Amino acid sequence: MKKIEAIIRPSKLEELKAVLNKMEVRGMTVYNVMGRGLQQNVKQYYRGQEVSVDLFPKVKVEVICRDHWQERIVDAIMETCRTGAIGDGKIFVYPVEEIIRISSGERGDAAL
Amino acid sequence: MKKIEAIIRPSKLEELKAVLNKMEVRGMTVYNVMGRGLQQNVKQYYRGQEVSVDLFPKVKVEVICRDHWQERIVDAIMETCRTGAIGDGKIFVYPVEEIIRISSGERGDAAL
Amino acid sequence: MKKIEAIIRPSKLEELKAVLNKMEVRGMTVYNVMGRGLQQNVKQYYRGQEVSVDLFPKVKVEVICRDHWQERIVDAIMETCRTGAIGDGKIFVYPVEEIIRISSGERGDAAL
Amino acid sequence: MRSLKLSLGAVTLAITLLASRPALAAEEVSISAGDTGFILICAALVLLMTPGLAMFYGGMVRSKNILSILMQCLAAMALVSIQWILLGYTLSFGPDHGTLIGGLDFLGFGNIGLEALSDTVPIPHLAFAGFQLMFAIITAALITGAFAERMKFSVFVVFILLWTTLIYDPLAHWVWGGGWLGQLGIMDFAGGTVVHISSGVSGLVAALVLGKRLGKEREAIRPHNMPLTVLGAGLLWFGWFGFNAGSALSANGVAALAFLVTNTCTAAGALSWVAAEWLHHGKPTVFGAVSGAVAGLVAITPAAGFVSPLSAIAMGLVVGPLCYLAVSKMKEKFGYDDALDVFGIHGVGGTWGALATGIFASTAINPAGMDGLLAGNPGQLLVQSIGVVATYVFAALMTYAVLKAISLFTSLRVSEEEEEAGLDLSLHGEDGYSNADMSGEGHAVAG
Amino acid sequence: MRSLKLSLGAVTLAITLLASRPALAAEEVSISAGDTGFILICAALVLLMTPGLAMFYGGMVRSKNILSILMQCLAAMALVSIQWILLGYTLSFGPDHGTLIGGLDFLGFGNIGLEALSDTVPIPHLAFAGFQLMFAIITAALITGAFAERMKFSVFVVFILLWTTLIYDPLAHWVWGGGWLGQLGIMDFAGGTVVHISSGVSGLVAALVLGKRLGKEREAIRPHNMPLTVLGAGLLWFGWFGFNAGSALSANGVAALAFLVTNTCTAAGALSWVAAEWLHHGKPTVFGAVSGAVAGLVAITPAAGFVSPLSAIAMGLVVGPLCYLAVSKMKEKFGYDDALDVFGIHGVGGTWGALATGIFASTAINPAGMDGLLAGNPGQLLVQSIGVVATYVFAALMTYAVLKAISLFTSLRVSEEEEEAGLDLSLHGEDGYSNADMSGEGHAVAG
Amino acid sequence: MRSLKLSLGAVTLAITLLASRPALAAEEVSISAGDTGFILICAALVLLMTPGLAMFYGGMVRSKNILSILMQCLAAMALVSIQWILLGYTLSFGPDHGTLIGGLDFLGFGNIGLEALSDTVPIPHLAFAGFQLMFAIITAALITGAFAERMKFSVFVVFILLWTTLIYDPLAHWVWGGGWLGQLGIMDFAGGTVVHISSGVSGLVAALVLGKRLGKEREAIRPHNMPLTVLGAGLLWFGWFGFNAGSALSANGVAALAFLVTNTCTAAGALSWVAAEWLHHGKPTVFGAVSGAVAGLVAITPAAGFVSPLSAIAMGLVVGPLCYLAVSKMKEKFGYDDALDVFGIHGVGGTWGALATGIFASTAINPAGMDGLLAGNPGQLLVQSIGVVATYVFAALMTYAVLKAISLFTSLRVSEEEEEAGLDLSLHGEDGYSNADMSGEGHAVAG
Ligand SMILES: Nc1ncnc2c1ncn2[C@@H]1O[C@H](COP(=O)(O)OP(=O)(O)O)[C@@H](O)[C@H]1O
Ligand SMILES: Nc1ncnc2c1ncn2[C@@H]1O[C@H](COP(=O)(O)OP(=O)(O)O)[C@@H](O)[C@H]1O
Ligand SMILES: Nc1ncnc2c1ncn2[C@@H]1O[C@H](COP(=O)(O)OP(=O)(O)O)[C@@H](O)[C@H]1O
Repeated sequence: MKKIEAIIRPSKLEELKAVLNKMEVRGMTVYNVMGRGLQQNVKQYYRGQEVSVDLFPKVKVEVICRDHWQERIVDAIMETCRTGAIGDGKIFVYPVEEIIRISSGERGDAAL
Repeated sequence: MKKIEAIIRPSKLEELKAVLNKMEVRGMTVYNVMGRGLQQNVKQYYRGQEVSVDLFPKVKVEVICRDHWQERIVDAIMETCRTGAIGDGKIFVYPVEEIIRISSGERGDAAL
Repeated sequence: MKKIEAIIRPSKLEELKAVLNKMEVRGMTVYNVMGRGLQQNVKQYYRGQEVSVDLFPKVKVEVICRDHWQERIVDAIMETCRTGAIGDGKIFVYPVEEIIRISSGERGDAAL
Repeated sequence: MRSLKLSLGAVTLAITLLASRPALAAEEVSISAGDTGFILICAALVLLMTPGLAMFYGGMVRSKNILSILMQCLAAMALVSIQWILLGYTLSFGPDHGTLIGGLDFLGFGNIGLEALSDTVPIPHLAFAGFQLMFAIITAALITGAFAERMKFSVFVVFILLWTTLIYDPLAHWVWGGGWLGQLGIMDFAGGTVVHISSGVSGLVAALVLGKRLGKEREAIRPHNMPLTVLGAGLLWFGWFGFNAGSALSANGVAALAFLVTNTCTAAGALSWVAAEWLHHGKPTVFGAVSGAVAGLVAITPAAGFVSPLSAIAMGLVVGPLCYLAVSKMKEKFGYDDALDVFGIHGVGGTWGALATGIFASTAINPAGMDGLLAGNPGQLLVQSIGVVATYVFAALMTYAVLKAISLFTSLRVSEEEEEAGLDLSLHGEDGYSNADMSGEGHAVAG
Repeated sequence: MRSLKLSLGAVTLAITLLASRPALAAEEVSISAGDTGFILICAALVLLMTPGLAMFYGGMVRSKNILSILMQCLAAMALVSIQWILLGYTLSFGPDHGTLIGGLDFLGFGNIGLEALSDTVPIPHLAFAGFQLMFAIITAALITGAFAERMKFSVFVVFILLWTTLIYDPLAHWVWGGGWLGQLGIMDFAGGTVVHISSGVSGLVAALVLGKRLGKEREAIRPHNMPLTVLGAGLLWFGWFGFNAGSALSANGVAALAFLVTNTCTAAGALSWVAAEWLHHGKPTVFGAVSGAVAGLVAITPAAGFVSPLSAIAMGLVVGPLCYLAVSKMKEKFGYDDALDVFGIHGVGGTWGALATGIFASTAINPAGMDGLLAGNPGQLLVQSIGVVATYVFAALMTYAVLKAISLFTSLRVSEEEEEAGLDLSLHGEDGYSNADMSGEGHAVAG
Repeated sequence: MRSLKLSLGAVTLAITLLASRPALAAEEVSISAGDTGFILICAALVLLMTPGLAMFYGGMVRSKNILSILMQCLAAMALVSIQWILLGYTLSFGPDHGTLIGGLDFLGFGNIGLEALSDTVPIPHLAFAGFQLMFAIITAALITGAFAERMKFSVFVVFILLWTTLIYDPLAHWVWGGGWLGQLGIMDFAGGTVVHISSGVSGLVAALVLGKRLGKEREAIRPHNMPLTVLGAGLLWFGWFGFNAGSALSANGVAALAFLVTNTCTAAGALSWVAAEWLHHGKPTVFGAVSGAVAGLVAITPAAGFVSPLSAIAMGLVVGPLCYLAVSKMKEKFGYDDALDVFGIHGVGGTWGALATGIFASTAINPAGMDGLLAGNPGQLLVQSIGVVATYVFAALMTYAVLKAISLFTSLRVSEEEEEAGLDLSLHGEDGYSNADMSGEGHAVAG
């Protein structure tokens, strides 16, 4: 099993949820995070004092899935969240060793 | 070493902390997240307009532990957080390559 | 590629960002979390009723990097965030299987 | 000339007289400390309504847009305060020209001093002018809810100055300043037409002209901070006592009546809205309670000095379900994006209030007022209807014209990127809430 | 008939007379603009106390229950406002029947008009009735803190209507409306027994009947938003000037005294509470400061028109540690879950205030009042004690009876699942704060 | 003796007389209900300014320090309230001793009762004393912004008591209590020197003595909750009407003038600040709008009863950019850490206001005032300048002395660890906002 972690623009979350829904990928965990990649710093002014902001609000969506679903989900994310501009975000994939559903005790694929 | 990630009902956090405490598992990191699995959408109404909510507030508890503690901790979580109803949550286990305690520079098991 | 996860004192974030900046490590994701390790419980009083607080606000900084950058970044974190007292935090390292930049579709090292 | 019998008719007359004589003539009328203190405090209460509205509205938008709403309310306070002194007051309350607009005798607050307005209204002219200013401010601020989360701030500044000058000031003159609606005998105690219908209708037009918010189709946008909205509603309820009771212009029995029925209709509006939604979708909501309360406040505004407490209950029981239908069904049916329901609550509620005044008014409760339909005077309902229609037509056309005129020079809306990022960041370069740990401490930049 | 010498005795008499003569008889008494304006503004201030209380309480609960608290406060405002007009006022202030309850002469606010209440209280009867209404609202709202986070909303609606009618209205009559406690000579300037003891005791009984919150044993539940609580305390402090000074029913020296001692006792209460906890557990807390301030406000309420500033300091220095002990030690000892300490602060503080009035009252400061113990009149302390005991017994028994009666039809508490999920979601289907990024934008559902 | 011609000169005289005769002498003067009600409500409004300020300031600090700011404001309310009764009022307004300080006739509020202050100010002496108390409170609270986020709370308690006694009380006496500045003829309607310059300068000195916040060099510290700051600004704007209009001590034409120009200058200040920053760095900010509004409120304070609405616009147009420069450029240049810009806004804005009063005052608008420079009386500007300089010198030296004295006993600042962890946790053992899910429910600890 894999964990797919997509760090995206907050405004893309609803669309992504809708797309994953259609693929019958329901399970997901969502985090509010702050991040930066290549995105440029932004200047803010508080009572005239310049503040350079270098962390931007992002949403992280985590989906744990079977290995062979990985590419399908990555593709869906790419299609939905890509505007082509810097700041679109990143996808990271990690190995998962075990999954357990607390309510039933099922493990592995059955728990997904 | 393993990372055990339990996504649970927020109301179970205190109990879980107490149980882990008794097992002398003190180290943990806790996140506020939103998530969904099999849980059904819920309808809300704002000035009469229907909104379908499909992400629910959850708490994620992360415990990094030695390999042989994995099952004990998973069992403790299962016992504490299980009500048997959908929405109880999930446990994921991941491999961890390295651990370092910042204050002392200790690495590996010694850092736990 | 590796994921370096540093759970640090919130007050150290700015310094750490500055140090990583100098190393030209820009990419990072930051989380607000609550955690505990060896840190002692703290007593609070609300209208005279004692409450024992055992989770403390921490900041988690995640940096995904090439394998050979791992030690350099870990060292930078150690140097910046270490005061020598309990509560300085921990660093965890995980394997990463895949990275994709959403805006360009680049994968692997090129996506960093 | 029936309007002269109205509570506010006295004002109309007093000012007209003042303006046609040297201002000093009224000097000998001694100021009533009781009335003056009351009106000044009421004016302060009405001023507080706009920060209250800012909180009420602010809690309803998404957190990325809260500052843009607060900024528009603050701008309304600042801009209209200055406009009123330079031009607004004299257009509204200067000596009448053809029953359409006030003359320029009070330009720059000239000829307005410490002396009494008239012997029937023994408060300083400055107190009256200041009290009326607060109405102009809140009316302008009310509109902002309709086009929330998408208008350029620079456009807003121009819009609100034009709107106040070209729409509010004439309307205030028509009804209260000696204009044709007042002369026709319209009863508008504290601003059902002037304040609520005008802002509601103008908001609707603006919402239509600007179009929907991005993603509105796909997502139902939820309030981000309901306690803030409740706080705002509380401040509105509080300030509205100044609005309505103060409109008696004297600390007398009519003020007490206005005070009491204001509270009553508000309570009934809250109850009836909540009852309606409880029956309809099964849950009583806080958002419904405060929405119904505001609808009740709106409805009673034109009627406050003229109806009995029991009539106020009746008015409130109607306005809750009515506005609930407007915001839940009518809005959906016609598909406009009146973001915070300015039309649904102020337009619809104000219309009901203006008509209901013509239904429930009774000289049995306030002998200085007039009778409505139920007291055997159907003519009054006709007069009220004329007032409503005139306000709809005038506010709609003029707002449309103002926005179209501005759009000749610039687009009214922010860009899609700006809207997506949130107006707080795009327009004002600020965050409403900063996370102290993660983002509260940006880098200082050497000056 | 000693009560007639009291400031509020005049009211008692005035109303009794009014009711027994045709209402028009008082018409010739000319209204005092100064007094009327003052009372109307004071009434507005007292109204604001309930939203203030909503914030004060709201900040103390867990975030999943904040809306349920706000909703109960809003419901108290709406329900009691209507109940008062239909029935409450006449039960409280209608012509006395057997010193126990008011007659029905003012049913539906009939016979209440713009004319003066009496020649000693030259404000419109409507102003007096509206002012008193605000007291009924805040008293009902105060109770909600005791059973916070667990009562069904539908039960609350029924409870609060019954409570107001069966407990508040008679009590108000007993003390202020010509009833037996007033006739006995009890001094209760602005509601120590009627408002604070009654709500505190009723809250305690309700907390006992409903039982503890889930998990209360295991977890100490902490306030989720202290700034909101401080804001609420600020609004309460502000509004309380209307409550206490307004109770003079005239803008006179007694009002000024009430104003000043209110502020003084509040300050002393805040200081003494903070001092007590600082000594006790080592840290001065914000929660302590606002709690002590409210305790001070409660304590001075019955005494406001009768004691000197120095006595107010003494009263405040006692009430802080007293209430601190009540909420930290007594509550723990007896193990009841008075969630937001309604009994600990309003019950205990109100009891101290009622007794202290009998200790510190002095005709040297207010010649229209009476002397207390320290001025050589121990009898007054006895009268005050009778009032306290009567209020405890009546409020406790009646509240118990009301809740038991309701529980014949339905359970009073929400289910465990609902409580765990939070009342906001379970009862009202809303979230207090929505996270704009993650959950602020749910799916729109096609209508 | 020119000060006797001033509006507040009457007060000076009245009190002086009262104190030298038996207090009962004034008893026969009948109280004006209109004026008394007005002043009491104004006093309540001024009281509300301090919670308003707490919100205004609280939103600006980092979330880990919000409670420390709220606590200092609450402490100012509580401590000064008691100090005023025991000692402060008599030092300020007791019979003059050598034009420097008031005598002790009113110690413990002795000889202050329900009777009228004088026949020219027919309000209860208690009402006047209570009204003035609110000024002492807010002034003390204002200073806290300068040393926010780093002072020990125990030090603050001692500091604020000494500051009020040794700095505020004498200054109030000099200007309003019959002291030398009043006798010199300084015009300070509501506290430009006494309140704003004194707090601004004292804040600056305290900020310098305490040193910068940790990390200030590296990080630009951002406000954590802008809506809270806007709410606070709204409450300040509202309360300031009581501050300025109430300073007429009567509900008359001067009060109306003060009311109107207060609103006007505030609006102009908001607009001009926003315009300045919009031109300077390209974005109009909410933080700028509220900062400019407060700067406008500060500037008009000394002038409120003396200048025309158009002059108020001029004053506001200057104060916005002026204060903007002070907080953005001057502060950076000199490198002090006046955390929330007490000097930049109250010091600089108050200085401008005091001087501008000497420029714009006109007997054409208020015949009871005096003329300023533009009306041909340059002498007044000189008098104003003397007042400004005297206040700067006195406040700076005394504040420095007080802090140095305290630092003989203990360090003024918290430790580095405490500062890093946040003052809320370190000093008060509380969290401003608790996360209900993660940390809102700590373990209960068996008692
Ligand atoms: N090396 C990295 N390590 C951790 N998180 C990263 C890294 N690079 C990017 N991110 C996360 O992904 C988010 C999106 O980055 P973005 O700036 O859009 O990427 P890019 O610059 O590659 O287009 C960032 O805000 C950050 O949260
Ligand atoms: N496939 C998944 N990927 C990521 N997170 C998941 C996944 N499935 C479940 N979760 C997380 O676990 C939480 C609990 O899921 P829940 O609905 O209780 O699981 P189940 O439906 O299996 O009982 C979800 O809210 C979500 O945060
Ligand atoms: N075993 C663990 N599992 C998960 N998170 C941990 C663990 N140990 C520590 N942490 C995280 O690291 C943070 C820092 O821990 P800290 O108390 O400073 O560590 P130490 O006690 O080793 O000095 C904790 O607050 C927690 O968030």
